[in-house]
Formats: sequence, structure tokens, C-alpha cells
Amino acid sequence: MDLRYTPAQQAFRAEVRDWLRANVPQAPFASYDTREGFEQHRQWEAKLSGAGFSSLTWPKDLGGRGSDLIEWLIFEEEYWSMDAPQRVNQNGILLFGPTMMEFGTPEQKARFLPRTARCDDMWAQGWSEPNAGSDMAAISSKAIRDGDHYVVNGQKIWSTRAVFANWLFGLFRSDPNSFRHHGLTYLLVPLDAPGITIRPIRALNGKEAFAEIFFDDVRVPVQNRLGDEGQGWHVAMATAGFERGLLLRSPARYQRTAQKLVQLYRKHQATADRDPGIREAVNRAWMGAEAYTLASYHTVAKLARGVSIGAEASTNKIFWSELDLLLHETALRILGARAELVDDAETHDWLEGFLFAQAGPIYAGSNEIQRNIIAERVLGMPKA
Amino acid sequence: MDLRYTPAQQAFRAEVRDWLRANVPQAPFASYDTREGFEQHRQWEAKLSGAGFSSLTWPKDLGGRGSDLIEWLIFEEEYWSMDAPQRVNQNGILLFGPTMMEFGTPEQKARFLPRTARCDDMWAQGWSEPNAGSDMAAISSKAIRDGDHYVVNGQKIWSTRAVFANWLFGLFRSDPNSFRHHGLTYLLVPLDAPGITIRPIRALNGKEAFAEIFFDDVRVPVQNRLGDEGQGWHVAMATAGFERGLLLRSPARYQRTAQKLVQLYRKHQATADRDPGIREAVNRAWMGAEAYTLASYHTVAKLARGVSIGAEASTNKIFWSELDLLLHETALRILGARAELVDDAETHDWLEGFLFAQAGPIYAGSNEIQRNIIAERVLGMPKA
Amino acid sequence: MEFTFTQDQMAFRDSVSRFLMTEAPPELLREVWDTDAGRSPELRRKIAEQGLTGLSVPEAEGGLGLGDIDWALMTQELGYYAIPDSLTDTAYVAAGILAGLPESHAARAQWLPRIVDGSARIAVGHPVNPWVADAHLTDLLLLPHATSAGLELHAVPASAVQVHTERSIDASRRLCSVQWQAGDATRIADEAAGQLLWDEALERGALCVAGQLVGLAQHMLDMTVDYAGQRKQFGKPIGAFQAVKHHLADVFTAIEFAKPVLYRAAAALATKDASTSARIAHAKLVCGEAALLAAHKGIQVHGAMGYTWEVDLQMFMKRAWALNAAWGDRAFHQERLSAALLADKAPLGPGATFH
Amino acid sequence: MEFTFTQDQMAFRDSVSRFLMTEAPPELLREVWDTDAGRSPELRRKIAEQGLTGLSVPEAEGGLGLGDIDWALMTQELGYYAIPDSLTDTAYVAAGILAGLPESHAARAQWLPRIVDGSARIAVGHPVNPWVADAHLTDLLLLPHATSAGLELHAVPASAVQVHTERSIDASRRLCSVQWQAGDATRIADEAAGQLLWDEALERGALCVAGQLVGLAQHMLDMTVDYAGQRKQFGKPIGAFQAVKHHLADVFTAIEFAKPVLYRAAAALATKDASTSARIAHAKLVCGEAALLAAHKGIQVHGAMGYTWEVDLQMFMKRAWALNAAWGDRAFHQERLSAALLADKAPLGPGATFH
Repeated sequence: MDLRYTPAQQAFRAEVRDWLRANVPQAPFASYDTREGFEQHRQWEAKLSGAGFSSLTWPKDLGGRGSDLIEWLIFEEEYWSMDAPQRVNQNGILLFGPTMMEFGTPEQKARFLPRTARCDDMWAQGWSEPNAGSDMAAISSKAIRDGDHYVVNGQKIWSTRAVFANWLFGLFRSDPNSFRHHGLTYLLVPLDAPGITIRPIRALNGKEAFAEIFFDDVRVPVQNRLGDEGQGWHVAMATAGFERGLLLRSPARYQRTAQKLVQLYRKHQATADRDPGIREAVNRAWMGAEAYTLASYHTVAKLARGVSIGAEASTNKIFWSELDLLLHETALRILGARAELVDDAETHDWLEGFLFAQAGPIYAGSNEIQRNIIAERVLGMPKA
Repeated sequence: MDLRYTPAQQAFRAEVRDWLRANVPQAPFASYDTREGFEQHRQWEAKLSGAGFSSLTWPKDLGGRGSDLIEWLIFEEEYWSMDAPQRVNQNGILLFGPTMMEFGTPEQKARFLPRTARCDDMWAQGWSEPNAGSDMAAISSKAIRDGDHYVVNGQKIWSTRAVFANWLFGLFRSDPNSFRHHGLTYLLVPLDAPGITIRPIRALNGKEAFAEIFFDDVRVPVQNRLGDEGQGWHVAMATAGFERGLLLRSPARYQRTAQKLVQLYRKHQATADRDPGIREAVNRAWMGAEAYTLASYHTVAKLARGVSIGAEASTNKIFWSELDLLLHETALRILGARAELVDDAETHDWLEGFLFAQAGPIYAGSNEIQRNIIAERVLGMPKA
Repeated sequence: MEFTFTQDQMAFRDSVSRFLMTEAPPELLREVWDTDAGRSPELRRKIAEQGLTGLSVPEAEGGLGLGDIDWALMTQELGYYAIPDSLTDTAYVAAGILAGLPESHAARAQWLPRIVDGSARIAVGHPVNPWVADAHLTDLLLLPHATSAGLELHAVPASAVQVHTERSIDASRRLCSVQWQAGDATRIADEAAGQLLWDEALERGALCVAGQLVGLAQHMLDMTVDYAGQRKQFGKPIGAFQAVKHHLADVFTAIEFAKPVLYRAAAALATKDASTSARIAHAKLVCGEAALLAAHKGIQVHGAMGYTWEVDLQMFMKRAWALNAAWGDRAFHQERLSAALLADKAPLGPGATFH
Repeated sequence: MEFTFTQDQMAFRDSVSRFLMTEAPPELLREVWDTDAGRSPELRRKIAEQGLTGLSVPEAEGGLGLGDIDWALMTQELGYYAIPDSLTDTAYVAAGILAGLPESHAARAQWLPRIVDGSARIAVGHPVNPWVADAHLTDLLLLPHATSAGLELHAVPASAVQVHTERSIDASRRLCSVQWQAGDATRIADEAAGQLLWDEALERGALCVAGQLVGLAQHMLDMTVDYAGQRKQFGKPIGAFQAVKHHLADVFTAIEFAKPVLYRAAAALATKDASTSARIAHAKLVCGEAALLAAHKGIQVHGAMGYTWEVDLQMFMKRAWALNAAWGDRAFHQERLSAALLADKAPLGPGATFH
């Protein structure tokens, strides 16, 4: 156990900090769930990419920086400390990129990865379907081979910011007689292809954060297939493991929120203390953010030692999603009657964050599913 | 809605109060989970019975007072306010008595009810079996007809204070080929019958609070059967409904504990307030006890109007058992390091109550079962 | 001792419920959300026709002469259908203030009949609320003016105030900051009488919100039960999963134990019981918790659908979140409750519930 | 930056675990509960033979010269097997105090080798604890004596004290009130040096208990998982019910997120980090919560069996309940944590975790 950053890590931190100080935009962007805001965020992400900070953990020759996970943690700490903009290319960097690196042909890699790293292509997900929420194996959208193409019909839903993306990766049933995890194929689909209709879905905050995507005889060339036909589940799951989950929710995000919560409490302590539970909730929220950080560093160190990681993806999901609710609920308790004001300067971010936090326990496998996974796969309890 | 007690109710309260003031023993009894304490409590209960307060809601001619549920609530308020002793004949008064009144023959009633009211007979339950905990229909102990007798073989468990009782009521499988709720018969068994072995079970607090009862060719006369052969489940369930659950846990018990909790907090406020959650927990506990009381009065009023009561037995069970834990956990938080001392005068009752409260969410149908019942029977959710 | 409602009261509640089910469906609520004024004069007219606006106006002034206990049922229905604030502020809180004036007071004759016939909206500016709800489209404002001796009560015509409206997360709420000038012409009660009226208005406002919160909780539970019975995952309705069952059972239990607390608080207010402020604090806290729990479990069971704008759940969740801090936030009511519990000789134990 | 243990440390932990699994099964614990003295000299001898009593005694004095980080693993194992207090008080807390004396101090040479060879038990009387654990069968007591300038440190032979023993809910605990006389002969550190040693002893004692609490939590989870896999109800193992699965998953998650907090706190203490008191408060709070949760869910899943004396769960629950308030109760550590968070310029945000 050595809790000192190496000179190289310290130098990396200094470099990140200097670059961010010089480049983080002063004026806040519009919400990235609007077209204007999406474009602002995309340009910022492209700028990050130019400095090697966007797809940080990708290999250098693919547009990344080849950073290890400690550098990633350091980068996130500096990034969130600066209140820098939300990241808009996570689908491309964390979900699409690693899958392409593992399963893509050399031609596919050359065609897609640099453009993804530079934010020239922005990716939407095509997993969920109206009748297949947490049960992804129930996918029924079809991709039937017809010569050099697949003909895609069906419907995808809950595709984050798909209204603004230009490509989609997803799973489709290529064998119409198959069941569950079998007979699925992983395809890359340009969203301007004929036969595609994108219907935005407004989220809790009124923004068009998701979309429903309808496929009507959409012809997708076979060279847009990632991995073998019928092997889509394997392709999608191979990189769905722990590291992706880790990168999705960096601890620095919650530490920054916890820090602001402590500041908010200090500012309003006289009124907040009339509710005797608030100070306990503030303590608990800070402890949670710190515990999540420590667990992340601990996991990263174990990964570096080659220890295989099991249930951490599920425990992490439960932990950060409940922490995020606690952080924002506590802030709104402190704000009291003002907490409902949409346009109030002090309230705004807490309220938006509170609405966003509602999704945490639901998406990417609901917390009920995660608890089942822990009990069955880690603790060996029988399936029902 | 009329929240004034009638003159008759006020007079009843005054009568109860006067009688208790004159009769409640000054010196505390030993625990009723010991032989000495059980006998002290039995004699006290017999004295209560003599004044008509033991089986309060029974008809007068059966040894009760014919009180309605409002009088019962009033009695309990006065009783708990006085810190009077624990009640030791609840099996007889609340479980056995009403069933006997509904299903007994005139001879059986004459034989058993007066002795039960006077605490001459003390009853143990014979429901649970080692492999039939919350799933009572899995009973496998047998009672096979042989002429004028049933021959009983098998094993019962978790029978409260059966070590000190002299009679047992319970369900036995009289049709060895039957399944689940069918083929069960309700029998009354003298615990000194040949072939019975009683093995005490020590509870969390070290006391012999339960027993396991082994039946080895025990011959029970047919006239000790309550209801018809094979109808045992019906007999047992007919009076297992809401009113029994209501009477089992009077709200005054929790109000008294909540009152003491507030007093404990006031006494130790300076140290308690270092833990910012304690005052909130005290508020919450008091609110819970008051809400349970209000819900009880509300239910009693609805019953009196002939409104049928549905899920209240299940919601009540969940509510009081979790409230009881909260009350005692909060007291132990206030007591801090002293909370572990078994013999400390201030700690003793809270610690004993805390141990006892652990059983609440488990027995009489675990809280998981109660939540299933609410979801399935009240909210109409499908069985799994 | 009979701690429940009469058959007449229950029948009245049922008729209100049927009326609102027909006349105030979620589609109407969506319309209200999308308009600037945010109110439906048509709905208000129908409500007045039913006599609901005159519920607690004395019979002498044309109303039904009912009181807080009846409103404990009524507000649950208004909460269930998420009826916007102007109705309760006018017909319950403002009517209560005006009916508290001396019988000969001119303001009574001027305004109470107009509350009954639905032709007047009255906004109430209690100091516990940082803003005045619905001040932008009211006819009259009842406003406090603080002096060293207490709070005067002023009746201010809409034409005499300047209003700025803030947006709430609950788009049916219209929160206004109000600029106005206190004067002899507007004063309708002096500090002594005014303070009593404002104190009672606080209790009434908090109770009114508590009732709506438990109604909101019930509606969210009902929507969630419906959804859980229909939506299938892994080949069966999600309501067959034990985790979902337990979510629903917890909400049901919270509601069942909040309602009697609400009723006891209403009775305390109606009889000016010494325990009123503690009982109303208790009701506000537990009704708010039931609503927050119903929202939390509701969205969890609805999954992604519950996170969308198009599924109605969101409107009820947001109203619950907003109302939870209206007429005194949790801190305010926790403090009131603590003060009552920790007072010397506080009547806390068995037997004190109805004394 | 490498926030984990070396392979050597893990291997050592595993060997300790195997050793205790064999030598300190629950049956031994039951024997300890039933004796008056409450300790097993035989077990202590075997532990000393393994070198465990000398874990943090400097190599010069015959020990292994390891430190707080190693104890963060070791205490989990001791907690898992519910090893009574006298071992940790002697081999960790008292050894830490003595090893903090100047190298030439006579008390070191007198006691540290005896800690290593297992021939001495030392009880520690820190003011945060109302009683001194195991004072009834100790060889030496380290006791504080308060002066206006701080706490002196006294080493008092067992023959010079009068002891009265209190019973704990955890029958393996032996809590004593101690009467003794401070004098020049017993003083081994003055107020200045003594205060530093006592302050560090507090952190070490709290950390030691935190580690044991998380070990207890793990044991209760393991017992409960075993039970849920075997016990059948309604025709299937109760572990197949979703409610039971979720109980178990919650405990697992609490433990997984408590351990890294424990390790960070141990590292802070080992390097005398400025954040030590906040980090140890954090560890004590979350390890205690994990243990309380494991007890609560454990008895719930065990059902009536968990409520009995004969099923082992009860011993571990009671030890968790008792240790949760030892070396500072929740209030004490909440207050320390709050003080750290609310200090001006407290280092709270991203990047402060390892600075």
C-alpha cells in the first residue's frame, strides 16, 4: 500500500490542471439535451480530444492517450474540481470504442475509431426495446440478411441523445427463430439511412433527452456488422463488464457534489439545523462520496495487480445511484421552500441534479436487478 | 367524528385507574420467562381476572366483562401508564378463548373457558413445526384416530412459555394422505399426558422463552377435538383475523415506551445531540407511536360501524414491529457505551426491550410475508 | 368517542371524487401546465356549481358551513386530482380567515358570497411562504403587515399590487413575489386580531397541504399498481416480483398510517385543541413522507417510463416534491414538533391522544 | 499510488484466517461465554506461537515490526472469529502505546517481549471508554491520570488496583471499573508525552474496533448466506426469494464499501496524516453500520432460529451491538467527523482523498 502519487502522476495532474485552467469555458453551456447545447458540448469534447483528454484510456494510435486508470482518476478529479462541462461522447468512448477495438476488422477500426475519438461521429445506443427493458435478451427488432445487406425492422427506445447523434450501434435479431441471447447480431447503423424515424422522448426535466427509433426496411451493409452473425450478445457483453461501469461514474463527480453540499449546509446552517436530520444526512452524503472514491482507487489497484473483479459493477451501481439521490435530496431539504424554483440561481443545479438522479436506480440494469445479480452470482443464492 | 369520551367511558377509565392504583404490585416481578416469574405473573393475571380486567372483551357469563374495543383501548392506556406487569395469559384470552367460543360444544365451553379465564389453565400454542415456519400449511405432526382417541406423533416448536403451561392447543394432520390446508384437526392436549417431552429453547436473552414439544404416541380423547375432524385449518383461521392482531399489540404499549424515550432524550440531551440524527429519531419514534394509536382508534371506530377490515392486520404488524425496533434502537443510541450493560438500572429495560423487539419482524408471519399479503390481497398483484 | 367519519361525510367524499375523476382528468392538468395563466375558469365554475367553493363558508353567507374535518377528506381528493392551489387558497384558507372576522365585518359580506358562487379568487400571503401562490390572477390578496405587536391583516385588491411570477418544478404552481403598500384602507384586522387569524391560517394552510400530499400519494400508488399489473418483464407482470410487491406494500402502509394523523390534526384545529400545532406538524411530516415515498417507489416501479414527461406520474411527483415544503418545510414542522415534545409536562403518554 | 495490499499481506491474512478457523471455532467462543474469567489461555498461547501477539512490536524487541495497515487486515479476522478483547488491547493498543515511548524507556524492555511471547496481558483504560476491558485478569494496566496540562500515562500492576466487573450483553466482554492511585512510581509518561500517546491510542482503539466490526459483519453475512441456501420454505430454499436476496445484497454492498474506508483510515494513522481523526471516525461509523445491518438482516433471514441462544448468530450480533459503541459511540465519531467537514478550508473535494 503506497498512497503517494508518483512524480509522473503528479506531473500528469499538473498538466491536466494547467490545460483545464486555460481552456475550460467560462460561460456555462446550454443543456446537452438541447440541439444548441449538444453542439457546444460536442465542440468542447473535440477540443478535449485534441489535447488527448477525451478518450484518455484509449491507445495513442487510436486517438487516445494510453492512460492507466490512476491517471483517469486524477484527470476526473481535476475535471470535476473545475466544474468543467458534462461529457457528451461517453457512448463513443466507453461503449462503442472498446467493443470496436476488440471485435472490429482493421478496416472497421480505421474507418470508425479516429472519427469517434474526434467527435466527428456521435453514437447512439440501440439496446432497449419497448418490451425489453431490463431484460435485454427479449430483443425482437430484426435484421434479416439479404445479400450484402441486413434489412432492419423494429423499434429501439431510451436511446440517450439519439436525436442529435449520427450513428447507432445496437443488437438486432438476425435469426427470426432464435430465442433469448442467441441469434442476435451487432450492427452499426447510420441514423440518416432511409427508413429510420427518430421520435424524441421528453424526460422528467422537459428536455428531449432520449429518443425512440423506428426501423422500416432499413438496409445496413454487411460490412457494418461488428463480430460474427449471431454472436451479437457475446460482442455486446464482452466489454460490458466492470471497467465500463467504473468509467461511467467517476467518483470525483460525487466528491464535487458532496463538497458543494457541505458548503451549502454551512451557508444555511442556522435554518437547516431546525431539521435535526439534515446534518446527519450531510455527514452521510460526504462519507458516501468518499467511500465511493476509496472503493474506486482500491478496485483500480486490484485490477492493476491482475485480481479479477466480480460483483463490483453491481455494488457500484447500487451505491452511486443511491448516493446521488441522497446528495440532492439533502440539498433540497436545506433549501426548503426555495427548492421548487426552477430558475433560482442557487437552486437550479440541485434541482436539475435531483431530477437526473431519479434515473440512477433505474437505468443500466435497475437496482433490483443488480441486487439479484449480487445474491445469485456472488453469494450463490438460487434463481427463483 | 366525536373525540370526546362518553361519561360511561370516563367512569370506566376512573374505575380502572383506581383499581390499578390500589393493586399494581410495587416491586417488579421476575421475568415471566422464568418459572418463578411466570407464577408471579399468573397470580397477578388471576387477580386481574377476579376484577374482570383480564379477559375484558369476553362475555360476562364466560368470565369476561363484555367490554367493547374502546374500553379495551382505555384499559390498556391506564395499564401501561402504570407500568403494570406483562400479561401472561394472552394465549388463553386472545387465541384459545374466541376459538372455543365459536367452535366449542357446550360441554367443552363449560369445561375450559372458566378455568382459562381464571388462569387455572395456562395455554401453549401448537402451530409451528421445525419445517413449517411462516408456512403453517406444511404441518406434518400426525393425529391418527384410534377408537375414542387420536394418537399424536410429531413435533411442535416456538411454543411460547410452553415450559410453564399445562395445556396446548394446536393443529395436527389427521389424514396422513392430505396436503396443505386439508386434513388438519384442531386438538386440545394436556401437557402432562404420557408421551410428551418438552425441551426448552433459550431465546436471545438467555431465558427459556420457548419450547420444542415432542409427541410420542400421545393419546388424546376425541372430546378434546375442537370443531370437526379435518376442519382444523378453518377453525384456526376463523378467529385469526384482525381483531386478534389488534388486541395482541395495544398502542398504549408503544406510547408508553415513546414517552420514556422522550424523557430519556431530555435527560441526556447534551450528549445525545452530538449525534445529529438522534433528535430526529426521537421525533420519528414518538410520531410512530402516536400514529399507531390513532390508526387503532380509527379502525375500532370503523369496526363499530360495521366496516369490514382488510389489510390492517398486515399493515399493523409491519408498523408496530418496525416501530418497536426504532424505539429501542434510539434509546440505545442515546445511552451510548452504557447500552451494553446488562445490569445497569437505566439500561436494563431498554436492552431487554431491544432484544425482544428483534422478534417482532419475524414471528406471527414475517414482515416479508405481510408485505406479500398486502400486495397480493389488497393491491391485487399476482402471486409469483 | 368515535374517530371516524359519518356515512354522509363519506358519501360526500365519494361524490367529490367521482366529479373530479370526470371533470379534472390528467389531460386537463396537462393543459393547465401548458398555459400561461395556469388555471381553468371552466373547471372552477363547475366546482362552484357543486357547492365545493362554499364548503366552509357559514350558511348565513350562502355556504355549507362545514369545517376542517370535512376538508381533511376534501383536500385528499383535491390532491388526488392535483387541483391547482388557487381553489384551496380561496375556498379553504382565505374563507377561513374571512369567516374569522367579526360577523358584522364588511369584508365578509363583500367576499364570502363571491367565494361561494365561484366568482372570486383570493390569494393568501402568509409569511411562512416566501411567495404568494396565484397572485397573478387573483381578485383579492390577503396580506400580512408586521408591526411590533403582531401581524395586521390587509385585504388588497389585485389592482393595487405588482406581481412577479416564478416558475416551479410543479408547472401547475404559480408563485409570485408581490409588491404592495399597507394602509388604513386595506387593513381589515389589527395586530391582535390579525395575529390570531394568521396563526390559524398557517395551521389551515399546512393541514390543507398535508391532505393533498396524502391524496397525491394515493394517486401515485394507484398508478403504480396499475402499471405493475400490466407491464411484463422476464415473461410475467412485474407486480409478481417480490421486490415490486414490497415497494407497493411500503407505500400502502405509509398512507394508511398517515391518514389517521391527518384526521386527528383536522379535529384539533376544528376544536382549537392546545395540541393543534404539534398535531398539524405531525400530519404535515408524515403525509409528506408518504408522498415522497410514493414518488420514489413509483418511479422505481415504472422504470424508464416513470422518467418521461409523457407518463402522468411525473406531474404528481413534482407536485408532491413542491408541496412537501409549502406552508412550512420539514425543518419548520420538525422544530414545532420538537418544541411540543420537549416542553415541560408535555402530555405525551398513553391516554393523551384525545385529551 | 497503490491502494491495496501486497501479496505477502494477503497471504498472511489468509494464514491467520485458517489458523483461527481451526483454533477458535464458535464452540470455543461458547466456552468463553460460559466461564467466569472468560478467556482461553490455551488459545492465547497458540496465537503467540503464530507470532500474532508480536505483530506490531518492533523487531528490536522481538516482534514483527508491522503496523496499522497490517492490523486493518488482522482485526477483520479477529472480528470474524469474535476473539475477545484482551488480545487486541494487549497486542495492538497497549503495544502501540509502549512502542511510542522513547527507545530507552524501561517499560518497553519489561513489557514488549512479554507481549510477543504471550506471557502478559495488558488492559488499557482510555477515558473515552467508561470501563476498562479485561482488567480482571490482566498483568498490567495502562491508565490515564488527568492534570490541567493533559493526560499522564501510568503503568499499574494488577496487584495495585481494585476491580469490579460489569456484565455486558456480549458475554465475551469483561468490563471493569478500576480503583487505583496515581503516583510517581506508576507514571511512565508526563502530560505532554502522555497526551500524545493517549490520543494515538484512541485512534488505534477505534480503528481496531472498526476492523472487528467489519469482520463480524462478514461472518454474519456468511452464516446467513449458508442458512438461506439450506433452509426451505414454501418448497424452495429461502435464498430463492427476492426479498431475501436483496437483504443479503444490501449487507454485501455495505461491507464492500466499508472496507476501503477502513484501509484509508489505517494508512492515515500509520503515516500520522492530518485527516486521521476524521478518517477513523468515518471508518468507525461505516464499519459499525455494516455490522448493525448484517445483524438486522441476519436475524430477519434466520427467522425464529436467529432469535435463539443455540444458533451462533446471536453471539456475533451481540458482539456487534456492543463494539459499535466501544472506543467512542456514534455520537462521539459523528461529532469528530462534523468538526472536520465544517472546518474552514477543510480539504473535502476531488483530489483530497490521498493528499
